Amino acid sequence: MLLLQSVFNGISVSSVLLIAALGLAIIFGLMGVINLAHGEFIMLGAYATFAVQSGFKAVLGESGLSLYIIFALPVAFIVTALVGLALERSVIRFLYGRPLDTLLATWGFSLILRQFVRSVDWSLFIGIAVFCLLFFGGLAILRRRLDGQQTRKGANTILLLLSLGIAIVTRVLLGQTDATALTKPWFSARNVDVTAPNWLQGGVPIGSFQFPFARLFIIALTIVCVVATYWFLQRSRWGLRIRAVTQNRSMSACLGIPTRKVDALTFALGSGLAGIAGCAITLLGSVGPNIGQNYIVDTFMVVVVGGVGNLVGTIVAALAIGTLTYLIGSGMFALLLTPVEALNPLADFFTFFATTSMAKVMVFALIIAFLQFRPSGIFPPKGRTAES
Amino acid sequence: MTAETSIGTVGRKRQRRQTLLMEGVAVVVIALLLIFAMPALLSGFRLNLLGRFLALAIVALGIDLIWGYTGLLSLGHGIFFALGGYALAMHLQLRTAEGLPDFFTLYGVEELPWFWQPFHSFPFAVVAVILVPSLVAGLFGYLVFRNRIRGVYFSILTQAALLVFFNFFNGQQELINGTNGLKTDTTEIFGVTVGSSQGQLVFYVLTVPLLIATYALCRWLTSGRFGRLLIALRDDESRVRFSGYNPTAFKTLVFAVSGGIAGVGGALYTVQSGIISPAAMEIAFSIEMVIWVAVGGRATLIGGILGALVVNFAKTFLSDQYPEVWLFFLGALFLLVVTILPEGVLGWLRSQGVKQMLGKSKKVSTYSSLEQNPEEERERENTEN
Amino acid sequence: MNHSAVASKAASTNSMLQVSGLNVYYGESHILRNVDLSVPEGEMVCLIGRNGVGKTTLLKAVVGLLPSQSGTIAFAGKPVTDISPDARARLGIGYVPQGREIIPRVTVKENLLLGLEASQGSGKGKQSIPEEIFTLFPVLKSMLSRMGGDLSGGQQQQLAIARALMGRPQLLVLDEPTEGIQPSIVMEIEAAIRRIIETTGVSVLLVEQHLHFVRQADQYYAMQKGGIVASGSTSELSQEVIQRFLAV
Amino acid sequence: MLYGSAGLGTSLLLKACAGNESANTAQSQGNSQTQQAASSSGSGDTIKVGILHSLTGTMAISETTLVDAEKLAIKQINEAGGVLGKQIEPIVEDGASDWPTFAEKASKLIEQNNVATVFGCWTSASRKAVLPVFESKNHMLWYPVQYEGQECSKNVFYTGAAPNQQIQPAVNWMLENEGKQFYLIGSDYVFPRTANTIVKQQLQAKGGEVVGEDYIPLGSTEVTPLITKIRAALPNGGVIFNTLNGDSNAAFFKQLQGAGLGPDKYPVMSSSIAEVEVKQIGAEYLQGHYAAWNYFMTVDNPKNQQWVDAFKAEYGEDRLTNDPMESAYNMVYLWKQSAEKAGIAENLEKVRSAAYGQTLQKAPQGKVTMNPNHHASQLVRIGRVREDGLFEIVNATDSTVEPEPWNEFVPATQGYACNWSDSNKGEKYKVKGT
Amino acid sequence: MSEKILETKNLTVNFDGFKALNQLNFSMDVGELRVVIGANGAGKTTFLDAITGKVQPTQGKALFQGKDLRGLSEHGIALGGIGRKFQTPRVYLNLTVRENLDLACNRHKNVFSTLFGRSSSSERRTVAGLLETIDLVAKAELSAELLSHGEKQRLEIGMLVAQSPELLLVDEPVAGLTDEETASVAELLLALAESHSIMVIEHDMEFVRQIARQVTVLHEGAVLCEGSMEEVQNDPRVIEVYLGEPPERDRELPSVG
Repeated sequence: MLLLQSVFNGISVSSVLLIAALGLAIIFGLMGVINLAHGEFIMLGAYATFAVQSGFKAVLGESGLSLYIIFALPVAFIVTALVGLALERSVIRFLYGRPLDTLLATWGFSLILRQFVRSVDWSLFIGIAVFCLLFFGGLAILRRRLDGQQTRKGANTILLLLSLGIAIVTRVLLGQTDATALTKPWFSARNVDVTAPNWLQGGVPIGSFQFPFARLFIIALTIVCVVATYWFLQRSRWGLRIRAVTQNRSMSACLGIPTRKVDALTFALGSGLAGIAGCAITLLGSVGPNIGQNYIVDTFMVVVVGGVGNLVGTIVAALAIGTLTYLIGSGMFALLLTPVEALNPLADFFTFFATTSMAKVMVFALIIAFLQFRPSGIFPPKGRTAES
Repeated sequence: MTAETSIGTVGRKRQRRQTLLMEGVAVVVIALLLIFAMPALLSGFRLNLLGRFLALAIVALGIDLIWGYTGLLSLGHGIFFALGGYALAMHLQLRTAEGLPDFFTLYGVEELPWFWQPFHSFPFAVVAVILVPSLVAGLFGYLVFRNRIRGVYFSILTQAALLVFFNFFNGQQELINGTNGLKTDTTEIFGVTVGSSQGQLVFYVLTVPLLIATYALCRWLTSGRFGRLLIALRDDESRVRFSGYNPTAFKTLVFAVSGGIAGVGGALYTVQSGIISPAAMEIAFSIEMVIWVAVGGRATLIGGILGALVVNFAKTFLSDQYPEVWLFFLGALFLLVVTILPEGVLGWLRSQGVKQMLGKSKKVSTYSSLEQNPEEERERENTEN
Repeated sequence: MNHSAVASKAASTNSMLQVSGLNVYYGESHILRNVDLSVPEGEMVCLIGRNGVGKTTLLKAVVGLLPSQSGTIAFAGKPVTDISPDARARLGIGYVPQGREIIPRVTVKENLLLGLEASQGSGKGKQSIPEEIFTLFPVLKSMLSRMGGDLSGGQQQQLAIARALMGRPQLLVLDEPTEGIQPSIVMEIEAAIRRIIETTGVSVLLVEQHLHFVRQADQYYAMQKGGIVASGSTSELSQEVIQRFLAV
Repeated sequence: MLYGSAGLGTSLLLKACAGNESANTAQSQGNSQTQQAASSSGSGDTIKVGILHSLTGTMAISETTLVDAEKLAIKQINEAGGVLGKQIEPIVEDGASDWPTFAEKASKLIEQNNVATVFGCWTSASRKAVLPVFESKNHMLWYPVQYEGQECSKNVFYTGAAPNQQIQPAVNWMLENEGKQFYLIGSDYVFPRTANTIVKQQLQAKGGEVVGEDYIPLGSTEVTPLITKIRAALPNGGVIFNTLNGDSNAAFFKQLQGAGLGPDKYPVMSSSIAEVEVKQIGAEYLQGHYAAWNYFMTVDNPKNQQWVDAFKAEYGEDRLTNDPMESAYNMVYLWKQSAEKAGIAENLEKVRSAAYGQTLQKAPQGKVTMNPNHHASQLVRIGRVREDGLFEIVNATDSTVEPEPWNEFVPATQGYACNWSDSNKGEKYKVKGT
Repeated sequence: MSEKILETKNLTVNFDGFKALNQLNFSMDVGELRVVIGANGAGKTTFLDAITGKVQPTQGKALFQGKDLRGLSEHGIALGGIGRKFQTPRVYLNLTVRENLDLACNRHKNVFSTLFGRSSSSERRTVAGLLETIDLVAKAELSAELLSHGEKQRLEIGMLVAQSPELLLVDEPVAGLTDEETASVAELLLALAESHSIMVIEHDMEFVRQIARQVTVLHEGAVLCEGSMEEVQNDPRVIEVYLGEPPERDRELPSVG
């Protein structure tokens, strides 16, 4: 019983880790981009879930709540995928091959996202819309009208400043009106409440133990996501393009594959998966502007340990790290060792680490130790590509 | 030919000595200004701010040393910063309390933990401020560099290490007072209360020469053969290896030095802000350190100092006036520096200068070229056009 | 033998590919120097020269993998100098690179399907591999589910050519298709290429060192030190030229 | 002054002038402390006060509600004529959930803005960080949140509950009504640790039993190991005593319910969950669990109704009030009364002395009195979460409970007390006869 | 029989099933200038990688002055006396020419002597002499990124020599160089050959002819043939590899050359 419970809990902890790391593994593994905003994409997914839930509440009343999560999943996916797409198009695409720069840029973006959900209201939204309209519209016009690199660059800068200025003025003017509808924050800095649908509350009792539905749902969702991702990458046409581009970018271009579109799509896919993860974690905890930060380091560890660009490695690493953290943190190791007299000192040792904080310390030490003999992760990329 | 070169060498030496002299004079003048003019001009509060930002500038120098010169982006310097701060704060704690520092009694700890014992000694604490972070950095660096983990993997691991230290310090209430951290303000040291305006002035004045000493150390490290080797490591580690140098040793050393510098900055910051807590090991703070250097300009040293001062004053100003805007601003700063101003303000000024002189821009690449696949790069450039 | 004369003559006829005044740098090294070259419609043009004289660079510039500092490349009368490789591929340039560049962890079938990317418009609908491909390269049929990277060199070469054909190109750019391949398969590949030209009327730009394959071409260009140093009809290809530009 | 408040009645004007005059005299006679403070704000027609909370970062979630409450109180006071006839001018600073920033902003408020007092902080860590600043500058902080006690600074007024006004009654009530076995969980920082130290001693003294104690990192949402441990150690009918803070609570309650452990099995008594948190987590997860506070939104008295209405009118119909907000609201009024009694807001010594014994007869929770030990006497209530997310008050003390900053259950502080009105006693003195 | 400076026995390197080197047996005498040629993909660069420790051989071993190189790190091998020049010039772009040479010249390559030691006068002389040899005296204080491609190639060769290795491995030193630059590199290598053992990998035949004494032809990861330029040129197997024709059909070829 204890064993079953441990296995289940280990897997459920791992599944959260895996679903959160999946998108990251794709973006990092296939594109070499360090996306520190991944946590914030998770957060966006959670907020999208909240928005969907609120919408259901408003339209259907409490009775509509039981189904919202089904709709929230695709919405969360699409919203975060779109934001990811915007990030890729506007910033990341200039930074390919400069992983450390992507790291800083995405961190900057994550700060903006965090503050965005705190202070977004209609006036800010309109301001941003005005900016996008002016800047990208202007860009499109300029592209048609102007030739020559030099003039275009200058015009772009002016356009950027101009549209930024107009947008800020718009926002400030709107912000000063008394219309609370415009200035009332959508989410505010407070945590928002996402309540799991009734059918996900409670669980399956087995013996004295109960398998929570929410956990089962997340495990199932993780499996679905992994399978779907696998299917998409292995079976679909775009998946084939993505694989081709990551394995041999220049040859893929020569075959007529639009590599830029593939980049954008890959990034959007990875971001979208983060959105789904965000939707999933609303079942476990609260939703606030900072929730993304809880996942970022752990998920990166999963990717590093798993080996870059390897789905199987990511799965194994998530299972290993999640289960270990759980076993150490819950004191299971210590519990298992105590009956054996000879191992008592070892049991004491594990008891010291049997809190969540200390389990993290221990797992990190293990990861460093692991990297001593497998520097490229469990499944290192093969062949010449592994060298520099 | 020998005659010619020897003349060349002598001329070069003289020139070098001259620039060095000029630099020295400039530094002394600035130092005197900081020490004597600023306390007269600024209110105690502003002076304290300046003092703390100068302490942060010390940290920025350390970051510049490893990032700007050696190409290692550490996202975990908060560890070393905090270790330095804790080392000094532990000593100050022991100075106040007759027996145990207050918080111990709160958690029912009756005996001073062993690792606190040596901190009774002031010289030990001062040495520990530098040495403890250095040793931690050195050990971590050795384990990582030995396996040729570099680039983003290194950054990610430093960040993970940061999180672990944060958890550890946060979790060990009985040992170091957990989240609350250690206070320093009310302690008396050599007859002066740390938190008093007199005490703060002393620490301010102390910060200036230490900043200069750190600057001198970094200048020394980065100017000679050693410094050139760091640049070589950054630009092409594999070439260095084939030239017969062992990169692990050099990187470990420079990481340890950088850690020690962060420790000094942390200690000075701690006494001037009155508290050190695990908050100094939050992820965001360590990444902010990086942005100071990026804003000022990598591999310039002065850029790091300026960046730390400018960004922090901007932070104080903006978060005063428009607290909501600060994160937007900081986020935009990251994006801006990476996309438009990758060489930082100083680097930009310099490259503009060079452009005027030579008619073409000088591209300073501060990343190891090996991280990029040249062919891919070219194809990208091509497709973007 | 005057190569500029030949070039101007070629320009006047209907040329599928027209390269003029092309300069390409690799970093700071000047790889191609003022290259002029033309591939007339329906003809096979062979580029000869020793290793490292810039043949591959020229082909890469033609397919768009390398940017040119100056000069123009026109494909079917349309300037393509500034467009990306994938757009050039969709215009109808099929490329069989040196070393085959088979996508290694993708099956043979998928590698072939990737070839379809270049033929625009055929996006929807079930993708299938035309039977001609298997008539040309029967060996591929039994290998469809193998990983591209697991094939032998000769099989990979056949796959690479088949993949390029999938996109129904108007110009086939072949970089040393017989390099490092067993003689028996070299024959097969040569025969296949000949048949492709006969049946599809595609223009071919070929880099080759095997002499008797070179002789199958209509025209040759000889390169040395990044420039075209001789050109003409292959029927006039003399021993002297061969000795000077090809032999060890 | 005269020009500034033209809209006010003559009587008010006169009174205001008188106040101003007295301030001036006080200034001329005052000690150095007074001069320092008065030279700043004495000249204007307003009194500056600092509000120091996290507007950004993790703690912004909670602390911004306090800013709302404090601003509402200031607005009401200003509308009623201000303090000593002067309008209160709040200066809001952002502590950014970062302890050194709190210290920095505290110095700024005191030195740059020359405020008359500061209202602020939420976490103990932030309070500990600013404490040295207030002590070294001999200034005044009003702190509105329940905390772990074991502190009694001359420069801080604590209007939240001391442990004996929240934790101890909560434990007593659970012991009497729910079960004898306790499992203690908390976020890993000073308040839960200290609180649990007290709870353990208390249970030992009263025949309860602690079967387990566990902490998770502040903000952590991975609580599965915790729930596993609780299930393993705590028999049916046992009680979970919860001092988790922030995001962890949502995770904990959601997953507790998912694991099939409802209030019928393990009732949870929480010390950091009030109306706002219930709403954020979702009432369905918390229904039937307990919390102990001095104030609940459901407190039934006209003053509370008035306050809640005023708050909703100001900030929106959907807004909730809770205990820390109520304390924050109260402390502004307590300061106002003290300043008025002292006759001068800028003389901190006088305001401090005047504060002792100040009573709000009609605070939303009932009667609140500031004691010489700088803590407030308050009522204690136990609430159970209802379906609508508000609390059903299941128990309330008849009269106010006197605060004990030095806890009687902690051996090191047993028998000590604090009294700042008596210069011989001060921060910590041994109570005779114990 | 003179002493062998480099010898490989059955050296095999396996990448993912692909044998980049296949039972390669090779040996080279002290003081020799050897040119290795071979078609693309013949394993030339992998050969250098295996000698310098960048890849570990799957089978077989490489002996340098009779010592097995297996298991040694790259910097260990470099310190042991093997210097390597890469295909594309790899110099430190942000350092001046002199600094580039000085770094390579440093005799004590551990951390502390690098930190505290100053360049000795003999080292300074070596650098000055090398600047002369590679003809970059005038540009000694320029940052290396301002050099032309050919100058960078020369600088890298100079850095190699500064290490004072026993054996120089030079990979395609004249790729992308003009005729004059090629000639100057050829001169440089010939001058260096006076005092060093050098292995050059190249496929510019003009250049090879200029410098070659002994030529090794690699083919599919193994040695195809070895001999003087003359012998190699006439070897039917080489002709086949290079021209793709059975030699009997081009019998007249040698007579023309």
